[in-house]
Amino acid sequence: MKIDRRSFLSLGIGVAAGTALSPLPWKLTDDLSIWTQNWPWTPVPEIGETSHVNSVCTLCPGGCGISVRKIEGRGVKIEGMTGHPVNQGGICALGLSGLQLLYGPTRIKTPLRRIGKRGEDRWEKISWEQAISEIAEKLDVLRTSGNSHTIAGIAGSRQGTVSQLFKRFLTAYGSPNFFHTPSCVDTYQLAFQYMNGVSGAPGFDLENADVILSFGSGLLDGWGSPVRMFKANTAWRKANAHVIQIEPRLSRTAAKADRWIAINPGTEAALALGVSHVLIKELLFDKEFVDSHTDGFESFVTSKGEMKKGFRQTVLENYSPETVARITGIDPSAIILLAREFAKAKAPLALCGKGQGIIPGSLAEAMAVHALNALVGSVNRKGGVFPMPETEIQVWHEVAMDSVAAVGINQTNLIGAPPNSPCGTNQIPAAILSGKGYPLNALFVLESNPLYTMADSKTVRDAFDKIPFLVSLSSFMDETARYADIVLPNHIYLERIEDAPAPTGFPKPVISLSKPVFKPQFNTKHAGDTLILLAKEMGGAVADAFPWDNFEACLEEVMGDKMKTLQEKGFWVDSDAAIPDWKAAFKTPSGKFQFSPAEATLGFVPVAIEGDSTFPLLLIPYETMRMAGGYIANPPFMTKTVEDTILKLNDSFIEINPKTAQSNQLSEGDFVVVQTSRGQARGRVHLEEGIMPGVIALPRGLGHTAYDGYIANKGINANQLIGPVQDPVSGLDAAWGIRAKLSKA
Amino acid sequence: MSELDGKSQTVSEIVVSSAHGQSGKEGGSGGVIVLFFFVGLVASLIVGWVLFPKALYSQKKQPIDFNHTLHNGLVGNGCESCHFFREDGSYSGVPKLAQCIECHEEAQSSDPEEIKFVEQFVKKEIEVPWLVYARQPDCVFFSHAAHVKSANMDCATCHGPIGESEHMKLYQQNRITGYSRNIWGENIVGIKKNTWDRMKMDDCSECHQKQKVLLGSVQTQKEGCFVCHK
Amino acid sequence: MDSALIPNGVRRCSLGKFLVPLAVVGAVLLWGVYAMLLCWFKGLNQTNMNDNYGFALWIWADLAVIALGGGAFFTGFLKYLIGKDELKHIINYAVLIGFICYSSALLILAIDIGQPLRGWFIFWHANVHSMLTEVAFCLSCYFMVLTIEYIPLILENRQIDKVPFFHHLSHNMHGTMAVFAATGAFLSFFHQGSLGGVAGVLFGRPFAYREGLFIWPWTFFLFTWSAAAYGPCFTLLVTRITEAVTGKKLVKDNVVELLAKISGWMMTTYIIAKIIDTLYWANVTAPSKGFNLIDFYSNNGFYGIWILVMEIILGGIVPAAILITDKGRKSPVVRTVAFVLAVIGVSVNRWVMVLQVMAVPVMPFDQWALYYPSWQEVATTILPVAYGIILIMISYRYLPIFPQEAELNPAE
Amino acid sequence: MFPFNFEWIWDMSHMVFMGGLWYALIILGIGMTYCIVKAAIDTAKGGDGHGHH
Amino acid sequence: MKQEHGGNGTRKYGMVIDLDLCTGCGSCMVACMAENNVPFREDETDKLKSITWMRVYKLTNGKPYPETDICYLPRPCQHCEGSHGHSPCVSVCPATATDYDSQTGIVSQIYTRCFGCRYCMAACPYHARYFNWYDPIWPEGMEKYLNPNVSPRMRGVVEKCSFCFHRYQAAKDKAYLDGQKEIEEDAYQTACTQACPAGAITFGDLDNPDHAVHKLKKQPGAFRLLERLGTNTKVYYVSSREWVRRAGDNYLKTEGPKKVV
Repeated sequence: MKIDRRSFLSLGIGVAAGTALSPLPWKLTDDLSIWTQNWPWTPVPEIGETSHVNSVCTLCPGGCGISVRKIEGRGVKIEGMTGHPVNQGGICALGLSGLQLLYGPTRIKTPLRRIGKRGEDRWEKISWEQAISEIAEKLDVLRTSGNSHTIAGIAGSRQGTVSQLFKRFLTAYGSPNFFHTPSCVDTYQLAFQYMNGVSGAPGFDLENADVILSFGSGLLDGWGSPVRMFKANTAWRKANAHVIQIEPRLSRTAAKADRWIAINPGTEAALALGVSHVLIKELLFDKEFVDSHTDGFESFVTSKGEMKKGFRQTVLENYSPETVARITGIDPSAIILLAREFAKAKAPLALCGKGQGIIPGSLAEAMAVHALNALVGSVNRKGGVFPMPETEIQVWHEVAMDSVAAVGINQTNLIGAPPNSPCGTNQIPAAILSGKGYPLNALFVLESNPLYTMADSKTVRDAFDKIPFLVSLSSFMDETARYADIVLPNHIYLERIEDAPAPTGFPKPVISLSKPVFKPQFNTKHAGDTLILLAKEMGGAVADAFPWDNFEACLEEVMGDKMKTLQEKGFWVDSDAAIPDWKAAFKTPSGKFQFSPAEATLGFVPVAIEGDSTFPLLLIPYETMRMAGGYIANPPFMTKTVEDTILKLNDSFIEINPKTAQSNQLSEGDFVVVQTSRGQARGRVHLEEGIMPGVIALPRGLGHTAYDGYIANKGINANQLIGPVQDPVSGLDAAWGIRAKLSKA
Repeated sequence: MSELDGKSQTVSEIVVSSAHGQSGKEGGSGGVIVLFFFVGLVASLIVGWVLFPKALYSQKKQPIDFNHTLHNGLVGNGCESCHFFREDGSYSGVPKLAQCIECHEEAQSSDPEEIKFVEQFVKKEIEVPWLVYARQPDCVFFSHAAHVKSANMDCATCHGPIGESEHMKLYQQNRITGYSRNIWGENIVGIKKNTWDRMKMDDCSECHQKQKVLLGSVQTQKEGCFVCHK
Repeated sequence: MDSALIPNGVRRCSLGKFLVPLAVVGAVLLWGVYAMLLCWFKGLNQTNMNDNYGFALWIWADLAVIALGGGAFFTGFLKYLIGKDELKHIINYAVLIGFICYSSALLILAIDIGQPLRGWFIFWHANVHSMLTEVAFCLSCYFMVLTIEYIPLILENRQIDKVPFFHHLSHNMHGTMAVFAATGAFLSFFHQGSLGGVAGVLFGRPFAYREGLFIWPWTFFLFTWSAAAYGPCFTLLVTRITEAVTGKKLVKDNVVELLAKISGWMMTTYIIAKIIDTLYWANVTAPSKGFNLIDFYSNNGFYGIWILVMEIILGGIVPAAILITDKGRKSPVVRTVAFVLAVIGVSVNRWVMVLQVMAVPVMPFDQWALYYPSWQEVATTILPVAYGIILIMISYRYLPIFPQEAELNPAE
Repeated sequence: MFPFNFEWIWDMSHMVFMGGLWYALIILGIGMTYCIVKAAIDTAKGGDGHGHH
Repeated sequence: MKQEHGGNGTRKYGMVIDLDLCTGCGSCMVACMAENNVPFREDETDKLKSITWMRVYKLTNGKPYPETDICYLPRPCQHCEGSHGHSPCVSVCPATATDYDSQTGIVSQIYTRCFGCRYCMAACPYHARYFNWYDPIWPEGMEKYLNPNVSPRMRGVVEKCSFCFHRYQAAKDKAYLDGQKEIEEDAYQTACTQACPAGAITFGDLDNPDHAVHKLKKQPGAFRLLERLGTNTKVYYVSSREWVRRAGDNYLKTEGPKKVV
């Protein structure tokens, strides 16, 4: 018997034949393909029972009702809540992305104390007790040394019980420095105060208007309550209403409007007055309304005996279509046609507040637009504008201040304004850096991210460097939280109970209740509870001002009998609210609408824009529905929807008219440095016909340096390029842009 | 090398003769060759048919040895007493602890399995990690409502007489695919005697074609893919 | 060293001289294998393909090598079915080149699919309406044929031939080769065509779409025809290159000229058909979908009319004209130029039918998308070339590929 | 590919397409079987079976 | 086709998207991603590798400032019917991983069957099909929000809009339980339709006169994308603007789209 190579060959053939005749290769082939169908690194979502919980979205001031779909305790999807008065089932991209924030990697998971340099992002985890007592100790030292007024708080929202509780804390502690993130409502409130004699947030009955003249308001770009506006737009289309959008850029709103009129940025007030001129000259205004409900239309003699020009004379003398055309760059005939169309409408309505209305803006502009509404009788009527009736939403018991608080609270605030003037947040950095007034010893930041959202980021950071103690109550590791000394992470909106006040511009008083849809995912605390705990830790009169066990108890008390409705329906609408009668509408000295208020004269008062002639272009930041530009940064889903003409890799695109690009020898996609008197940034140019020559635009919401890899270090933060500009009339921030130049990079 | 090339003519002569020589030896080693062939054949058949199926599946015991017969006798509504439909039409599948607690807050008997269940899961409020024999992969959408409510099928048609079992059988899991063995079936070649012996796609479609249900597919003229896939 | 393996009556270089270039090409091969493994383990994100370019360099390479490998089936068809017996002197090499081309195509397809372990679904769950199914089936079957045709060649190695079983097997296979060749030709007519059908049936892509006969668009027939016309040119070109590298005449001129002549006439008829097809498409098919010819060749940075000129005139009319004239065909230099042009021509055609199809925007608001391959794609495309060179080197050295070699290069 | 596959239908497309395929496969299969079997028989016969080629 | 067991025949689900109402806000895109477990990566700016079943295109009329106009056009899978269900992609898939169901009119895609040849992507003129170039990876913790009704896809396969077919399955389940033969119009709506804050998307059975889409698709200004190719899509668009309707298909200079009366 001889075993040779051939025997082994034969063995091999036998093995091959046997294997082929066995299930092994075939089953293995099948199983391997099944393995690829169930790769262990591809997640398999767990099945289970589905439930829905209604709540409200507070990611923007829109206040939409949401319905959260859950599967066995985990959230699977956020949808719009049908039957909610604000959004009627609709929902925006940000609202839909909420679960990415809940489960996202930027959540702060536990209280943190800084161990590295500021902004270095090195932390140690501390317990809640430790954090609270440490802060209380610091505050106690300041308070006992008579420096209670040298702390400040910035809140993200103007309304809401948590904000009020925050303010209450400062009051009981003895600080006049409560601020909130500014908005166009601040300016509107002033205009109402002067012209209607009533203070209150504006309510726009947009759904019932038939010609809407928007002076740059991003009605479909997130102005007011975005979903409500989309619904309104659909209603306008179906009712054949006309929307006229006036702004230098073909925004989403302009694109969907029936007419887009490009205007030299910052000259909107002049156009409003020009339209008024035509209305008055051609006798197209609502004479009945003007005669019976207004004052100051004709020239008059003031109590001091001076002759003061009335609205009619002012406008007729100074704002002829030709004059206005020179200012605005709009053809005189177009102004006349615009005025006629506006006047012909049954329910014309003009409104302003640029973009999403996050900048208070020019008071002169708000007044000019408001006057235009008055001219056509669209004030205080269906389809018009009116200040929201001042119903008391929260009922608080008085703070019993001790002597320290009583002294502290009566100081002027940081920016030299009377105590608790919440506006003027943008002036804080300059005030700190100027060294005038008193130093700021501690700053508490709640649900806001000033280091990112405030104009002139560098100056803001310099100012923050001077604040020895910075506490953030953010849910996310945003730019400000990263700069803080102690972070007290807040529950996010899906984990907490909270009231969401009426959204900007909504014409009915409405409150929604945000419910804890999920158990807290991490070791976080409701900011309301944190404040109550802090107060209790401080003891004395401060603790006495916070007698509640927790925030929920506080909310139940201040909401009173509304709470029951809120718990049951999820929202509360003041069913008694109606458009105020004429008496209640105008509380001016004359009891009428005031065209020529004593506090501010109507007219075109341009907001001085920064930069000299070495900056030949005008840079305007803009807001878009696909990017969250405020305290909340873009969740990954939203960033995914951003077009590649806005962001490519990590580069922002600067929108520019092809003509302007050509004269600057730039072509599509070129790398450029955009430079302003405040800073510079590298980006690329995108040529777009839909922007006025000489103007360049950047979206808000990019250029984050904190958060996660899905949004950090992508593009340019427009705020680093612009500076705060004070409105010459109101002193509020009115920076709609800045002069800039582009050079090839 | 080149000088070797020169010899090639002569080499070829040798090749032919040696070929003859070798074929002469064939007879002697032929038996060995055949033997080796059969050794290889039989060995690999044993590997393929016996060892491979054993190695392919891991065996796991259920956390609790559940007695279906006992429970079936105690509940009023058959299988649906515990394996019920939710209001939205979805199927609850294996019961959650919350259901079991309705009866088993305390041990009802001295059965060691029940005591183990109460001690280890009910008291500690931990869900029982049941191993589901009929668990289909994630790509499958199976509508119990369609089969039980609309087509009035018996549970046993697909699941077999599991309701009559007193003990839980071993759970076998395919090491490569992670599937329960019940999907492919006990038989390694996939031969089945009963409707419940296998739960592969072909078994679903076999019945669907007999019943002529939802035959909307343009490509296969059978049921559309989305009838059973998600 | 390896003289016992070298065929009788022919001369080969020293083993050392053989191994050095083999090692160089082997290194290139390993580079390709590395890229291939990257694609398999990390996924197709290693490529520069994207959602607009689902088909790209690899599919072009597939189509091109199969067209170029068409020499195998068509030469076989001519020899075994038409009876052009002289072609037996080149058929071995045609089969080898075909074998290389087809195995490469299969390998590239295995890299190109996103789920290689599920690749067999194309057979098991076949959709017979898909041109790709037709391609997969015929391609695999024809690859079997090529293997069957290549085996006897291997068996003719001096040492293997010593084994009586192999000796007989080789003999028997030679005897039945006509049947295999006929089956191969049958399969080839279909899969070459179905490769053309791949683009031609895309009625959502007006650049590719063609009307046709029954289920087959005109491109189906054009592809078969062009593979038959251009494939032999590639065989002849590779033969010429082999001759240049070895410094020996390997195939007699009359054989080359015969194949070149047939190829030339095939090309002539093909290019006429192609021109008619192009004219009909440009004037009837495309306009019916709202496109002018120039829409497909403008508004982008690469594809211009030049590519049409290059394909039809430079790569079609010119080589056809050379090869059908006695003078052109008889001049070794001129006919080699024709072979090169022909290879370029058919490669451009396959490129256009894959990549330009992907590049042309269909929705009016869509944009041209241009693409360049990643190094992984390039490496895996060069991989088969390296593999082919190695197989040719080994086969040439140890197998009697060229029956006329000994006669043309008598031993001293 | 086989009549027991889910995708199989007894229609014209399958007849023509799969018919062609199986036809080719069968020819190749029979052809190769013939060659191998005959080679085995020839080998067993022990002779060269034929002359040189 | 054949009668459904216990039902009364076939349906043809489709959409009518009113481009006059669409504001391009992106809600539909995000709603779709959230509903269908669409993965995302740190960089999604390469739109040729970014999976967005529902993609909103920005169309411009090509005129210079200030005559420029923009229109947003949401593009889900068009669920082409072609002729007799032979949509461009269905007929080319070699492994029968994509299919046309004449019971619902939906083009299905089975990820576990697909082996990633991408022929369907080459066939689709709408770029509605997306390939998983990368393994889908969610940041730690985020996989908690994944929807169990939609199977996440693995690397190497093609995916696309399914008209939220799992919602149809769920609606059928409920109907079976309640003993109903048919499902109501509002019982099955896609995620994008539900989310659209402008109400621009209407979804339903195109063949059912009781469904809103049946009437809407016939309104003046309605058109479909690339109708001339014979794709026979089930997504209708409506626009009052002529240039938008013209952008919906290719026309020679001498031709024009249907005029709106």
